[in-house]
Amino acid sequence: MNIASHYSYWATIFLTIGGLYIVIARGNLVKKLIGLAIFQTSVYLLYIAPGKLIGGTAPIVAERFQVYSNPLPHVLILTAIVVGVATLALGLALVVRIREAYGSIEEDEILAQDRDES
Amino acid sequence: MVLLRHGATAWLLAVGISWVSLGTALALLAEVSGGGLISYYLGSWPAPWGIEYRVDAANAYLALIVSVIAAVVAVYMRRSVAAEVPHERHYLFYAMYALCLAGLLGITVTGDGFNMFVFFEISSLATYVLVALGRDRRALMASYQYLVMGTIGATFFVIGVGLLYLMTGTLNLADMAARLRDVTEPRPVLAALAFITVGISLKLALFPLHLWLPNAYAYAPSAVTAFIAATATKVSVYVLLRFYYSVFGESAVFSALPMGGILLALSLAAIFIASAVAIFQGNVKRMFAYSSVAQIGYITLGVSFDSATGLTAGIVHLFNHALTKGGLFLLLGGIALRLGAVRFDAIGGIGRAMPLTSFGIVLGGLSLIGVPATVGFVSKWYLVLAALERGDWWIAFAVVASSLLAVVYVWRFVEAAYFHAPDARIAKLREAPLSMLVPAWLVIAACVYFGLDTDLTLGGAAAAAGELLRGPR
Amino acid sequence: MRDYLVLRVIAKLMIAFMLVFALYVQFHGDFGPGGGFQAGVIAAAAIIFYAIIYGLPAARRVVPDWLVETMVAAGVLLYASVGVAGMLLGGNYLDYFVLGADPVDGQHRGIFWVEIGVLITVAGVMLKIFYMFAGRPGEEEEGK
Amino acid sequence: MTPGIAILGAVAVPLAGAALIAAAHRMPNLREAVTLATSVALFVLVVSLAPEVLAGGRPAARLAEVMPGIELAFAVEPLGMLFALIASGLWIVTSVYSIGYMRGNDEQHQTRYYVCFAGALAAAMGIAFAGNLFTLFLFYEVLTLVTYPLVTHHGTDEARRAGRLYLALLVGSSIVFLLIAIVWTWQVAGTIDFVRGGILSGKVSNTTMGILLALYVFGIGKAAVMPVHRWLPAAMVAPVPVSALLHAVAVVKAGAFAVVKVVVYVFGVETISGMTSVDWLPFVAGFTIIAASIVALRSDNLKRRLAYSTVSQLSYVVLAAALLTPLSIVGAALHIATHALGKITLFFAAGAIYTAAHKTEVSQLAGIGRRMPWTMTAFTVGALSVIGVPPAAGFVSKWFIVSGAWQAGNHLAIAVFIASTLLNAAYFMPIVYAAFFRHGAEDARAAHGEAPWPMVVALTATAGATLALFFVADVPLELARQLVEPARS
Amino acid sequence: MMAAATIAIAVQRNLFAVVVLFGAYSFLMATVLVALDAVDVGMTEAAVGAGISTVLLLATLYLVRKEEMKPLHRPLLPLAVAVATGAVLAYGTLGLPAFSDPEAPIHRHVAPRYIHDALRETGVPNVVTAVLASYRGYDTLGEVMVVFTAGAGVIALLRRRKGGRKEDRQ
Repeated sequence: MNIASHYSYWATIFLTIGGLYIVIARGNLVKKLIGLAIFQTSVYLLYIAPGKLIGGTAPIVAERFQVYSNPLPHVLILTAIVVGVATLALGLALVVRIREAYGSIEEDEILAQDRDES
Repeated sequence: MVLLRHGATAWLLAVGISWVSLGTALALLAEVSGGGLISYYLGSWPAPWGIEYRVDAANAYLALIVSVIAAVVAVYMRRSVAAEVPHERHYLFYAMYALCLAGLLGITVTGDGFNMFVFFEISSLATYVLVALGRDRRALMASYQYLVMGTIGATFFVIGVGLLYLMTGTLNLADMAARLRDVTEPRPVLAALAFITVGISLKLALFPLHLWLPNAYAYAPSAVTAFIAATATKVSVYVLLRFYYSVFGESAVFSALPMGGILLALSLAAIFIASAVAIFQGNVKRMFAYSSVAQIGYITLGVSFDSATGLTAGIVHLFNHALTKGGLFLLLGGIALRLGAVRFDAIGGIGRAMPLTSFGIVLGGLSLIGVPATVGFVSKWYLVLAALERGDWWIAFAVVASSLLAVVYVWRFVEAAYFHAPDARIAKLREAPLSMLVPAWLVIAACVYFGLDTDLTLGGAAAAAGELLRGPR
Repeated sequence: MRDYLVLRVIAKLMIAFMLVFALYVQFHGDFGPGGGFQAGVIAAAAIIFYAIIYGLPAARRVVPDWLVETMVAAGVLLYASVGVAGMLLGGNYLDYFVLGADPVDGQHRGIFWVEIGVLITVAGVMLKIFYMFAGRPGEEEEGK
Repeated sequence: MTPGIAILGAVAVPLAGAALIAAAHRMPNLREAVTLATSVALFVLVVSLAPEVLAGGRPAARLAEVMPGIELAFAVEPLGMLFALIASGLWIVTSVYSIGYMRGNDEQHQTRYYVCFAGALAAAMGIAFAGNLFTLFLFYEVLTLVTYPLVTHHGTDEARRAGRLYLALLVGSSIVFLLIAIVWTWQVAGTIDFVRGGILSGKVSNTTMGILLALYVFGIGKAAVMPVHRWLPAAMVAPVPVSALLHAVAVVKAGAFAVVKVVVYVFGVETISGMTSVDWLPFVAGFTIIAASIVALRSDNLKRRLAYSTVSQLSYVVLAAALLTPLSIVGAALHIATHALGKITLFFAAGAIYTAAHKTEVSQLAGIGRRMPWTMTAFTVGALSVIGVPPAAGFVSKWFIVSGAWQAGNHLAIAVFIASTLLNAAYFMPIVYAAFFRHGAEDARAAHGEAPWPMVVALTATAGATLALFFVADVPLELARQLVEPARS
Repeated sequence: MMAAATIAIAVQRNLFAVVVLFGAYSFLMATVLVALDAVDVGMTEAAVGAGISTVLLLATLYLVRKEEMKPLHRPLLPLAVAVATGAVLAYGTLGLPAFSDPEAPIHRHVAPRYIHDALRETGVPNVVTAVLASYRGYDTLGEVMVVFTAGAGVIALLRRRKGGRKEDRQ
């Protein structure tokens, strides 16, 4: 359980922090979405990295190889990526509509406008 | 459904789908009510290699709740959608509705961790769109916030599942539970527990992670509000229960960790703060949205007791609150259709103009308060009983005292509806159309009926609780 | 960008190549990396590229909206119907074994059709989304 | 007709009546005819039950099992029989009276009024025949909610404020204290049925018993034991017949009834007579009696004075029940009846005065006896009854209560009774005196006669009943006796 | 490098630059994935992250303002939240099996069957495809439904109504 053997996770952790930070801290709606995307990609690493076997190869069966990396995470992450891009697209669509309705994509401004209304 | 661009046909299709699913859910419940277990291997790949449907008393009960509400709302939504959603988007609206329903049902029946996440996303994405289709431009912002929050929650959930997967090498929940027992290294499991809890809490709007909910409910189209208020959060609760009891195991969650205490504190906070906030809302829909946060507090409170009675109380409140809030929002939809707004200052004297609607809302409100002969009372009774069983006087008192807050905000509506002279606009209002009134009143009537005959609700809840408490199998 | 001859010519080649590559990825997915999803994205990318170079109207002429929307739904339906077919043939949902004479063959067939479904839907959706965004009047137009 | 049907009918008839009344809202005459018919039918039903109960029978009926072990069930026992008789009987008179009153003062929303009134009666029947705590609680809440529109009848701001107070106190106390008490009882005793001799005997400790009793007594806010009595004076904004309903027919009686019932059938007289932890109750009740009487003495508004007199009279019942001697419990049961008759007479009179002369203050009543002889005579009878002077019925119940106090050897209680009797005299006699023997300021406007005849008929009837009950008290007495028989044996 | 990209994205206020950075970031991610033998995933990430997402983001930027304005409040709380999350994650990951440890449960339990039997059972040498489309075909169906939902959702949100633009404004 030494730290060195976990270096792949540290990248994950860092990306998680960074992505989450952008999401929460940034007022710009597009920026938030990008942060969200990064946050999700961090998960990809979390799944994929442990699947790797040093000396292994991509899980495409052929006579030459015996050791393969674990295919299951790959499948999951394929799905995850798709879900990610779907969310992104939907979010962007929302942003466009918001932009048209409010004339701004800054959270603070928009919330201010709402406060003025109600 | 997108293929046929025609709104009405799409609607018929949606109605058909929801009723079929209702029938299926009933059949399932009948099948497993005896504590049975249905397992269905998709693609006939045996679990854990393939994906498995796994239906027991607990999720059959949930599936029933979801499909009942879905069926009613499906009938109801025709008119209100026609009024609130631009015409050329109707077919998309119904498509989204069907997808959302599919996602929710999928969550309840699947027995595979990652599959659960996929369905989560289906239902969530559909919900975002549905919310964003609201008339008010604030609906867009609400939907966006919901999207961000929901996605974070989902991602947390995936991280949690991922950690579990890394520790057990499987995604099938039952298999996972079996293999978790001989996992020696506790830390990843704990972290997974934390991530899953937070992630789901975001989705079920457990205080203080409820920030997205009031706006989303307030500005979504009425039918949508009724639907998600009655189903979405409930399903999330189910997922939480499923993981707590069937995967981690009850002892690991409640005995080893102070989970019960945390949930308890949060629930009480939710009940009191949210109810208090609800009292000061100017918009009736928003008010009931906040009251939803409080009611979710009751549910989690029951869970936090970690006793058979408590769990039963929580689960039965799932059903009861689904009925009550569903009915309330449906009726409010009627007012919104006729009046356009449901602000307190706008509905003065509505009781004369729309007697049936208003009276129905009063009945629903009574159920929120927990007056006997309504479903609300049953839940309260069991909550208090569970609290007394643990010998926690102050909790029992807190539960009943909190219902006084409900009295206050419900009575705000009563006085507005009955003790204000209707102005010209109100006076010439007509009662809501039958196609909306009848379904809504069905739900409200159910509130009263299941308050007097609780065989189905309590029986199902007790069975579900037993199933969960039996732990992994 | 309509006037850059070089760009247009190269684009033509590029697009043709991309489409072919998409097909390759699609059908070689069983043996090499790739599959319906990647193929769909690449195909969509090709059209998008075309739209960028030749302008949206041109693209809409080549791949009209109704076609796209039909693709969106058709893919899902195809996928689902494969599952139903499995059921009709006496298996579970999404059961491929029963699709063919011998299980392996059936599996093969099932996977093949499923991948096609994925391809259609993904390509359709990606394209549709792009149309939607690009079809929207932006800042500049709004100004006037 | 089997008793079971009769019991369910007793609840169902008023409901059906309410529906019919609502249906007939276009034709006032038909509407009021329906009201009368319903009340008579109900009375007949209830009376039809009486013989069996007097013969010692205990008819019962089950409706549904709401939760495992908790069912919606009815069981008639003497006390409930008594309460039902009073309520249904007085309803007839009250409806006659209210027809006169509502028309005399052409009030608004008369249909809503009659509907809610019928509903209230249905709830009262439910309470009277309740077979277990759950059923009692259910109808108790229903009664509160159904009377709320009556209290806020006028819809003015004042009425709405009164309504808020009414709800807050009644619903609040019942949900917070009563519900907890019931669940607690259910948890320790495993049942919430009303059983002779109580269900808690030997199940709970001394202190628990005390706490539970407190939860019940203050949870049943309708009994108006201080400090949960405020709703009663506040509710005075309602029309007079409503006050009659609140004070005599249903509401407060339901409270007092519930307290006695809980003491007898949940705690069991023997069970708590030994307990030291319940001794606080007589003091609270006694204090309420005295304090309320003093407030009544100091208030000039006639209805307000009557209201506080009710508060104190209710605590007679509570105190009597708390004395835990057979005689005093008989007295308690009787007092529910006698006070009902006396107080309804007084309210009818007050209403008649208001309708005919538009006078609300005590100080305005000088000489009114000459103009409204019938009314004021009835008023006098009612006053005598409340004070407890023969030949009015009030004497009977007080007699039993006091002798019960002797049995218990509780001198404090006796002192309280004497003092309060003096106070009662002090705040009623001046009115009577002024009405008959003082000359009011004579002016042209004051020229008025009796109230509309239905009202006069009604109040004369109740006054007559008050006197009659003094001479022929055997039916209520018998019922009350049966109530304590298990306590004796 | 990805770290650098992330930080840059966080600080950079010109959205255009941000988008470009994001594209680069995705591409890096793709290469990393490939390096981890996840060729399919890498391919997808490249196509989606670097390709489609970027295009969409650019399309959006074309519609909205390019500059992000300065956040009004000091983002200390968000930082705390994010770091806390990371801490929990770190805590959890510390207990995970070491990198590429063949004894790790994920390599022991379910995966082997895929690797050994996939070819025989499905006749598809690319195990990923096999699992994707067959073993966990249902997931993929769900995934396609997600895409479908997103597509329909975008249509629902952005479909132009005849002269209906004013409605958005009210």
